[in-house]
Amino acid sequence: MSQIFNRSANQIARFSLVGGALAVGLVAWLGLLLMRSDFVTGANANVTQPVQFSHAHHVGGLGIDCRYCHTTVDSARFANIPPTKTCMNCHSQIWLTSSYLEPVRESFRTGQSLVWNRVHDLPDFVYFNHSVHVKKGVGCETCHGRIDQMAGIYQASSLQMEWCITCHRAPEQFLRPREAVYQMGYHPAGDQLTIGRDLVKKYDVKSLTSCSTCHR
Amino acid sequence: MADTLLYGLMAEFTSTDALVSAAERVHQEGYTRIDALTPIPVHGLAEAMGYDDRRIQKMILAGGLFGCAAGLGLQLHVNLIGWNINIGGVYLSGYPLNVGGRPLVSLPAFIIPTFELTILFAALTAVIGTLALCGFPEPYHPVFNVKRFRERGSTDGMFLCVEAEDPKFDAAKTRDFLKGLGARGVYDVEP
Amino acid sequence: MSSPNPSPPPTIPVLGPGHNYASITDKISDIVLQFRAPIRWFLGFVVGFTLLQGLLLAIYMLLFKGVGVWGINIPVGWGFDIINFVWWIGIGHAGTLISAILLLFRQQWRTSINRAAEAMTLFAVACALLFPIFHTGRPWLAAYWLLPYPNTMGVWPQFRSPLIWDVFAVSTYGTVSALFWFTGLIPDLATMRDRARTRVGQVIYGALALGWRGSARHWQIYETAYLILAGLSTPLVLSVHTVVSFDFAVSLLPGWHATIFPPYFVAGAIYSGFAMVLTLLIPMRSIYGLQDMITLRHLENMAKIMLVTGLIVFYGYMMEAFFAWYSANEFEKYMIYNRTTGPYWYMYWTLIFCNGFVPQLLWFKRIRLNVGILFLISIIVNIGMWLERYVIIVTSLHRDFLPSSWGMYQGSRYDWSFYLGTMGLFLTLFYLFIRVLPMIAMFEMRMLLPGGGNTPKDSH
Amino acid sequence: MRDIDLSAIRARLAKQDGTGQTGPAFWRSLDEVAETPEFAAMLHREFPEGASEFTDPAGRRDFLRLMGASIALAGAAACTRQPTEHIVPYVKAPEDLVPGKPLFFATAMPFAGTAVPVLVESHMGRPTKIEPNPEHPFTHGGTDLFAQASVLELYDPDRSQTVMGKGEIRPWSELSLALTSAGAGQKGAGGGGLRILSGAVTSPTLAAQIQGLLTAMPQAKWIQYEAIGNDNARAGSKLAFGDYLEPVYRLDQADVILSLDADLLDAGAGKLRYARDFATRRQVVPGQTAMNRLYVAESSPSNTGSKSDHRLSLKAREIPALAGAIAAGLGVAGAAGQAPASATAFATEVVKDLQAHRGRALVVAGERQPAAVHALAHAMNAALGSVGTTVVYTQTPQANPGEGFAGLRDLVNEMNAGTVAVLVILGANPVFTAPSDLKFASAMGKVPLSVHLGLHRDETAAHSQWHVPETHYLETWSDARTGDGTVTVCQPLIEPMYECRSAHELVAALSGEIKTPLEIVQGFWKANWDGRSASAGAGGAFGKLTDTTGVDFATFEKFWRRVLHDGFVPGTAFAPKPVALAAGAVAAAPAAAAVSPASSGVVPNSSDTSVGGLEVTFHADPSVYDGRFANNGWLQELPKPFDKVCWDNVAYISPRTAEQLGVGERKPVVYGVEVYLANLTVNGHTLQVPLWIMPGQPDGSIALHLGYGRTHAGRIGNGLGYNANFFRYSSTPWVLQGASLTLLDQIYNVACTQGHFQMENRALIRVGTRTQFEHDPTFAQHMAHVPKPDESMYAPWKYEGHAWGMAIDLNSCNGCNACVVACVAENNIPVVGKLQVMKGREMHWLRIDRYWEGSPDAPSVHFQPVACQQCENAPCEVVCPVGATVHSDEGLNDMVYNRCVGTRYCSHNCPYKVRRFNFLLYADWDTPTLKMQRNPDVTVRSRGVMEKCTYCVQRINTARQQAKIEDRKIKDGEIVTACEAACPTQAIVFGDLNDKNSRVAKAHADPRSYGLLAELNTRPRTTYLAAVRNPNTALTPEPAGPATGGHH
Repeated sequence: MSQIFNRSANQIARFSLVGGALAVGLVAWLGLLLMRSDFVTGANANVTQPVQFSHAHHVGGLGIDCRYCHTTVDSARFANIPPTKTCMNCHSQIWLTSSYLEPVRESFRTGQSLVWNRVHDLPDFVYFNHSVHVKKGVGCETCHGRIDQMAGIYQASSLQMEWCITCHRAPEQFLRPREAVYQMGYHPAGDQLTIGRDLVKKYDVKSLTSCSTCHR
Repeated sequence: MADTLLYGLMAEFTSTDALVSAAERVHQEGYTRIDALTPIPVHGLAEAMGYDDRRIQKMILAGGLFGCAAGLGLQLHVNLIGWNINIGGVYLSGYPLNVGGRPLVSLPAFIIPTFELTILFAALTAVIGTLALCGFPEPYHPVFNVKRFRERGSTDGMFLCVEAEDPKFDAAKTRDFLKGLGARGVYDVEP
Repeated sequence: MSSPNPSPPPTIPVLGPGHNYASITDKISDIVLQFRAPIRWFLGFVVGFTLLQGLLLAIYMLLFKGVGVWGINIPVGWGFDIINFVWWIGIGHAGTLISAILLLFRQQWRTSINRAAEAMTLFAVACALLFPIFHTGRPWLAAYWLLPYPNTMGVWPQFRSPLIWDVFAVSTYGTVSALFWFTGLIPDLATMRDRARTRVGQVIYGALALGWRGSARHWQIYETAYLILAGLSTPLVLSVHTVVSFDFAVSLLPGWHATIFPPYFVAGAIYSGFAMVLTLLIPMRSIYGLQDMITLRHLENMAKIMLVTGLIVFYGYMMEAFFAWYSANEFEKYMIYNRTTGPYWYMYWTLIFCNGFVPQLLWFKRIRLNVGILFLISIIVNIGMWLERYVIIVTSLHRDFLPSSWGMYQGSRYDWSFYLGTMGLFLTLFYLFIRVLPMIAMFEMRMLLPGGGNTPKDSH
Repeated sequence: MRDIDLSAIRARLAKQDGTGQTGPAFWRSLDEVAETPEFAAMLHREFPEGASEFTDPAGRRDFLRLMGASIALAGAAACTRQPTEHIVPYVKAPEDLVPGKPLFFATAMPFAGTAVPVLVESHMGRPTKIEPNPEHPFTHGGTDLFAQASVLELYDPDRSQTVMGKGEIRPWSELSLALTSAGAGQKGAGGGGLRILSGAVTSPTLAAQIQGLLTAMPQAKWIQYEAIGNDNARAGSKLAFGDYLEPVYRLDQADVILSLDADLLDAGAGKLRYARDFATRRQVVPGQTAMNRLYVAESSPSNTGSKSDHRLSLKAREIPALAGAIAAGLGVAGAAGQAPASATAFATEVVKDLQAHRGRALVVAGERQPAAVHALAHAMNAALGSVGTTVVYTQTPQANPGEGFAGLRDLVNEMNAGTVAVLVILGANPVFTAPSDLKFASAMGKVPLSVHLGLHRDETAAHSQWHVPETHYLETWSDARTGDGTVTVCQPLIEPMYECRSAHELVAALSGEIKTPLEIVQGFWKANWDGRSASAGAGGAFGKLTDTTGVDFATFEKFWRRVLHDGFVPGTAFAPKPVALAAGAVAAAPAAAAVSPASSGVVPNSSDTSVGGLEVTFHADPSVYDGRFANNGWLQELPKPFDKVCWDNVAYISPRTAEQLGVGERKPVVYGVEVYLANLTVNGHTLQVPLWIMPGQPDGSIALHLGYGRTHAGRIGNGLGYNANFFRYSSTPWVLQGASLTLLDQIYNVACTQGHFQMENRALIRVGTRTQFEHDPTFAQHMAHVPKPDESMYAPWKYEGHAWGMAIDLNSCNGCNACVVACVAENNIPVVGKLQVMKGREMHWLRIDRYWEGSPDAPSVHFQPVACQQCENAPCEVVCPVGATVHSDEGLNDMVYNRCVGTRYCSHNCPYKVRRFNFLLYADWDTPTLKMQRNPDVTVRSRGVMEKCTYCVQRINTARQQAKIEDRKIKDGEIVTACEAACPTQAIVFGDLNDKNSRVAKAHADPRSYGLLAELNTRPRTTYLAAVRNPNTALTPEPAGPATGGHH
């Protein structure tokens, strides 16, 4: 053959052209999924803590109410992480010798705070207020998942804006009666939507989607 | 059919006019698998061989209309769809917002992106469509096997090619016939 | 403009005598295929490449320190960035106009200049595109937040903003220009493929030529598509600078908020575009001895177009002043008063000199046919058009509604190195272009020859 | 969200797979995996918290600073994870501290012989913001700019941190030992060699302590010196009444007020109360005619002058004559004087007007005037029967009142004589502030033992053997008196950040006691709270104290808690003293008035304005006062009310004087404003000063501002401006004669935020006269055509629920700048520095525009606070390509920093130019103490982001959330924006326009209400109430035309 290309060139050329176009589309779609994937959001990733505190044991097992430790969840923006004192209320009586708890006892002895790793970490420019959500009937479980089944703690939701917005736009899909807010494994007595709509009226829930609702 | 060693025969002519008349004759002769190859567009040449392809216009029109719809649709969607839409884990809602007290659907403002997308898609269709209709990319083609064509084909050579696939094709007869049309030379085209 | 009738006995031919298909093809393709670049080419390239380094430095400073390295402030938040953006976009327009509009008008004289002009368009748009990205405070975000895609915030671009219109208009313009340019190149690429001496050249040109072999059926499709592309480009090119002018016209700032901006900007764009074409081609034709292909006829016609568009622009200046007076609006009135007599008065009056008075010389045929003076005028017009944007942006911003917030502006050294840097980018690209691609459309030149199908009904 | 090289990431992950190792179980961000340099850079630059969290002890316990990373990740948050953060809970949580909720504590800022009662907002133990104390019986709320800025002073990284002895770091114990032994040593000599120098002290406790010391050592002396004190007023009251007395004015009672060079509304102990009372008498409603009238004759433009109905600019030395003339006109026995030619009409009309309002008229003299003029003023008030109605006389809030300059002069003489063995300086900085003729520094060299207590290691510290870091008032216990004498017990908000001591401790150490401030202060009140105390010191014996309702406090515990909670000790205001003019007081006056207070030089007659023979007057700097705030970035960057200059002090000369000097109009240039330098020469001393042409400055008079030219202020304050103390004489600290100016051919660039001062015939600030108002209350609304809502092509948006709005009363605003500093403090607004301000990049969300009206020689000046107007048809929003600024459901013009990409287009389309842009990384991410000051409810903006006023949306949200938790609606007045709270005149009102009974809705309905540039159909949510002046028609015939919009 004395011409520049041989027969196969045609197939190669056409395939590379079409294939290239398809590849670009595929990568774009993967990118969209990647942005929402757990390793970007950090969801469902176990967070190691100085003390391997088990919510499964304390909440699921012993049935301690959320508010026993997270005291300000219904009164302030911040749900509060309990001071060492709170742990010692019980653990000055029980599991006195457990090596697990040595960091706690040490903290109490030395007055040096325990240093926990943050699990639910919103960006600085997002201003979230626990108390209002609790007041309006958003269950702990709705965002934090089945804490009562978490031996090790992890973030149950993506915490991305689109995730927040889903509820802010349609609260009726998620609301529960105030008395059930701290309940784990809650099941609506009946159709969630009808119950939700009633609660929206009852609690005067505004679906706020203004930017300054969360960003200042 | 007759000679499988041959893709076809190629005759070279000296002027566009000669080429056009030759093409007409070949066409009238009943040849169907013929093609003329010129370094410049010669009007009436394709018609002379009975080719009249008008698909590209329609494709471009369709592309333009699609762009128009996509552009306007996107803007309306973004400014109106205030509820949750989630497709394959990707969130596709819009976000209606009060922007400077303007209405959600500010059509005058939306005209421009709509217009631009119309043009964009029409233009893309034009080019992609052309490639598709011409069967490009096609870097290999038997005609390039003809040395004379490689040398002059894109400079000043006027060629007429009759393919062996043509039912009326017969190596000897067709060669004589082409010679008879005043071809400057006739060459075998290897497959 | 010269008459639509294609073949009047032209005083000067659009193609020198004594040419045939082969000679045209040789002359143009040899510029690329014979590997001896003239020394003057190297000089030009070195200049461009050096300036390009300034651009890189400016971008580095910008990314690591912030837009504060520029001279901008409040109230003058846009300076060289947007001035240069508008200037470059404007320059781009001539290319599309020549290749598309003159094609529709069947102007033969476009043939020998459209390829270079389109290349110029592409490179000008490339330079222009730098600014919408880098003028922002956070380019790493602006780069894609300006595009509509389903992000995790669930928010979208704000389609009422002229800046978003810009994004759509300019990117469309860039894409379509590139497509148009490439389509026009295909037959010539085939020629290059067949004439390339080296294997590498053959393969590269061959791949780009997509296997073009001049089949009559392909020509048929090709020409229809090309003509429609031209038809699409024409409204597009007019829309682009209209949209750019909306950046200003849509706002409520005195000196920006004006209804004449679209036509006045489009005319200005073509005006500056043709000036730039002259600035590039006049040296080019002498470097490569193309006087017989880019003839005085071409230069004169371009000069005529500059004269016409220049007059429109000048009319625009006068209208701005008239509106200010006629509106009886104190803010508008002060705006024009401040432009003509304020701290930046010299900018305004230099602009009037460059764009108002100098082009009047083009009324005289002797000047239109004097290559030297023409070159000089084209430079002056380029400067004038840059000043026009400076006046519109800076002098309108620096004194607006509340005297308490008035300020002053002056470009910093990084403004300058960014600006000159884009010129470097432009030159570099252009000089590379003429080294690797035929700067004149060969197959269209062939058609200027008798027997090349050069008759009214198929000026193609 | 920054570009991420996905291919590189896949490569790395693939590599990990390839090597078989699983790699990190979780990785924080794509950047981390990609190992982009940006990521590394960001870790260091953008997340200082991440790294420095635990190296910063003060921050360890602070939840809030742990609540996130940096706005630099604005976009990234959606697709990039931040580095792991830590939560450090308490070991034992303190009671009533709710994480994430601020606490407020009442205290007071002691300041130059008075105190500003305040509430301090505290986030997790960090005082972050100063708020007024509305319950306070004297001020009723309102703060000044110094109080607002004092919180930054607390966190000033340049504060002195360790005890220094002879230039080396020493332990406190060593110093206290030295003090105790010195005290003991002095006891023998009866304290003959002991001298205590302090600023004006109002603290009863400290006074009692020092008194105790003095009774123990009769020969010891205590000198109180304020560079900007009120010696002349003191001397005047002594002249008039034979005793040091404090006049307390009742401006709410006064119909006609004459100010003789007194900046009544913006200076002195009573300014907050006076400004408030004055404003209440300017509230005009149709039909109501109880509007007061203010005459001002002053030697340089002042905020008080800006509110006057008739302003006369006179040289300081001409005012005594005017005073004499008026007094004579009022029939004050023995008063005489010939008013200057330019002032005769003024004098006669003022006399008429004052007499027409006997008992409701008031004459006030300013500190710059000699004692005789003060005496005259007292005499005039007496003659007008105003004593007891518009003015009462009480004892001075300052303990042991004296005359500071005289005292200081004696002290220096003693020091030079070598009779001073121990000099203890409590918080004062005499080496810088003392008049230059005293040469205080060299005198200090002759003192064997000198101890300096101060916030900074300032000029005085540099010249004393010992220096002790002083506790900031937010760090320690103390007490202080406001202008009317009411005592506030000051409580600490935070542990001392460094090895600091308070004056109480130092004095205690002198008398050999080692006590904590709490023991000392509480001890004093234990002894005094129920009047049982015999040892009622110079702090003034307090009778039996009862609470505001007159009920006894059962126990000291109850008293103490109540007092700390309320922020004042009820019933401690001074009772008015009956006064009688001393014989001969006034007889002496005209003589004193006739003799101008010139120290030297031939004084030409008052019409002489040759470049020689000029008058020099000294003034407190509006921003840095006497220099004590020189290292406060907020105050340095604060544009001064009249020249709008920051980071500098300039010398005012009148336009006519400028012409004679041949000084051209100062012109705005790219870098700030170009002014001429000139050599100012007085008595052979020469100094270079930048000349500033100040309309309303008397011809032939130069106004210099103190407080600049610091050399030991700190990184911010050093080397700015010129030091006016250079010219000051302890004999004539306020006015000098015989100065001469020689123009230099040198240009100096000044940072000035408002280079242009004409209104260009635009109806921006709208002013009318009282007659115009009564003729047409809506005059302001006719000054521009405002399109009706239904003239728009689009249907206007409906705002159900709340619709936030604001109204600013230009009649009340006197341009005091308190609101500007409050805004800076509340919203984490960065300081950008002189160069950036010169480039036009200041960041203030709220600015006060200043325009002149009338002829440059006798202009009137107008102030207009301008922040984001929250337009309903916001032009800025429409042009933002990413929707970073959009409207909220309640009509706020939201600014979403994390969405902003920084095109700056919004700023261009904002006719008010209230948007500010972070051209560079202005926010300080590194200095730990500055981070402690930040308001955790407001995002700290990063580079490349636009920002602006949001009506303090963080406060709106907090209130809304609280209301929701309590299942109620938001009450009117529950949300108070930072500027509104700080304003002493209640000029700013914020609230819900949909609530027809709200104050703001009423204000918008006021006939004076107009929207700035509303003719552009922006429909601003902020409206202005036009100013109404009350001129005396005999002096200014009514303008025939409509009210002015600042025309001419």
